[in-house]
Amino acid sequence: MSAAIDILSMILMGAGGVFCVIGAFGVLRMPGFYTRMHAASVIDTLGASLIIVGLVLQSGFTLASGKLLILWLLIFFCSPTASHSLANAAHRRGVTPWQPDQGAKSSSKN
Amino acid sequence: MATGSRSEIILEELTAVVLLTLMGAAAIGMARQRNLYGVVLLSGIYSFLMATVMVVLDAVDVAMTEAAVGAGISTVLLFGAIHLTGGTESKPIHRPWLPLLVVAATGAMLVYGTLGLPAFSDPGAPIHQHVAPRYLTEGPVKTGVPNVVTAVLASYRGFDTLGETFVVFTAGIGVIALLGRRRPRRPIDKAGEENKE
Amino acid sequence: MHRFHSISVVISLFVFWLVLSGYFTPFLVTVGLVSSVLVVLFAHRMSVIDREGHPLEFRAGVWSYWPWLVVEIVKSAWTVSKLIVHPRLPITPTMTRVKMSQTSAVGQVTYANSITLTPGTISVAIEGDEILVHALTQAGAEDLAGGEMDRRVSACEARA
Amino acid sequence: MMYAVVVGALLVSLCLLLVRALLGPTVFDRALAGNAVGTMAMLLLAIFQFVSGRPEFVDLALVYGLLNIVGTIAVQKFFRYGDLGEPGVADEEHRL
Repeated sequence: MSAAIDILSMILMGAGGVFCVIGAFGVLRMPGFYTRMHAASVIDTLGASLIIVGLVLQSGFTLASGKLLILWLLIFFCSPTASHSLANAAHRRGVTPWQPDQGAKSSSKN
Repeated sequence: MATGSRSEIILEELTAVVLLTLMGAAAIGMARQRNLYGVVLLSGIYSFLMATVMVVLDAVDVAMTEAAVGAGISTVLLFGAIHLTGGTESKPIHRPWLPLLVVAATGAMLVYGTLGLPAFSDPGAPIHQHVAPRYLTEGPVKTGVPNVVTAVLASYRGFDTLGETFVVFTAGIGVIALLGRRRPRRPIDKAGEENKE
Repeated sequence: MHRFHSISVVISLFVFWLVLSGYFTPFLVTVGLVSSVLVVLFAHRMSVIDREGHPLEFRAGVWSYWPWLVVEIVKSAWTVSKLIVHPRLPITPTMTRVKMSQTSAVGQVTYANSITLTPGTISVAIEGDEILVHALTQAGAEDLAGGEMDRRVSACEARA
Repeated sequence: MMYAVVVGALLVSLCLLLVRALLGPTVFDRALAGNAVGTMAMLLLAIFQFVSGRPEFVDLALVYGLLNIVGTIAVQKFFRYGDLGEPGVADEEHRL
């Protein structure tokens, strides 16, 4: 494996890790349930994808990269389904979206 | 892994320590939580952390079982159980000092027991000297199955596995016979239509 | 058409099996092929196999839609990340209704899933031919109301 | 060595997500955090297979992903169709 690919995959995986931390930080920081879901979708899409692409570059043209691609497809097809079902369930249960003007009340609840 | 380089071992040990700390935090959260739905979700998280610890310790098959049973099936089953009972745990009548004492004593005994075990991943431990080398060296050649676990389960202990499968199958049939009630079957696309709303 | 669909399910299962197993001895490959055929046969007997689980409708259109979607995801993920680390957290969450012009179930699912997959917008519920969308910012909601994603999904639905 | 950074980042995000799961306040927040923890576990597993030099075992991560979906869908099903005695916001406000 050439050094350039090594460095590129390192950069990609590092960026993926950074986006995962940002997403998790957002899940912690955001007020209200629906806004937290937006932060979690950063983890599911960009964070996971960058790390997987970095690992694919590491493994080169092998069976492992095929498996990683299937993993990526799984994330891309299933994570929106899971997010949508969670949001839908919350909507059905009457979880109201957070609004900026009720910020003081909401933050005291957390 | 014993063959890994020094930095890899440090990375693995550090990860295991962090994950175990998180598991402890999750367990305390579960004990303090009175809403049972929250408890089940936290126990799912606990199982995922546990499975990751198993992966770090190189026990991938145990990790898979933990993820499937702990995070997959038992979450679903516990939700079903709570659905039939109630969502909130009632306040305990008396202080939990006696159970705590029992648990602490059992835990101390188990920790004491581990002191007598051979060191972690010691290749000279008795368990690695008995039949394992034969399975590892001769298994693929004799049985023609590339996976050692499959070779042991399906070839060396084939009858044993057949009996086990039979028991599990019978148990499944029994559960279905006891619980499965025949409902009038709704047309599938109607239910799907309802799902989308 | 029915038979063609079954055969394509068998082929996809077998390819999946090959990628997962990684052994190419004749005996094991035969076992894999037989097991994928058996799975499809049993699935037919249990009538759990349908068009929805293995949609063949999207063949040509998908290849032009996916790269666009990936670029869109990267852009909006970057926007959402900037919002998250912004010290004042300048979010203006809104619930909006978005019209969708797709007719088939697969097209509608693709559109709703694309909305959810793009960080910053989540499809909360589908009501008739409208999707209830929760957007993190007003701008994101307006972007979606512009309807470019809707047009693209419909286009690749039409081409199939 | 280069994996250490990514593993560290994933561990930090695991900590943050666990805090959210412990804080709640609604069941849905916990379910969301649980789903994200599952994704993290999947990524950690994939990376650790590379750390220990056996990238063929990545398919275990697929099992994790599928289980994660099953768990989340189960949560959704019970909250939508079951009569669950208000596990929503009101019930949780006085907890933690």
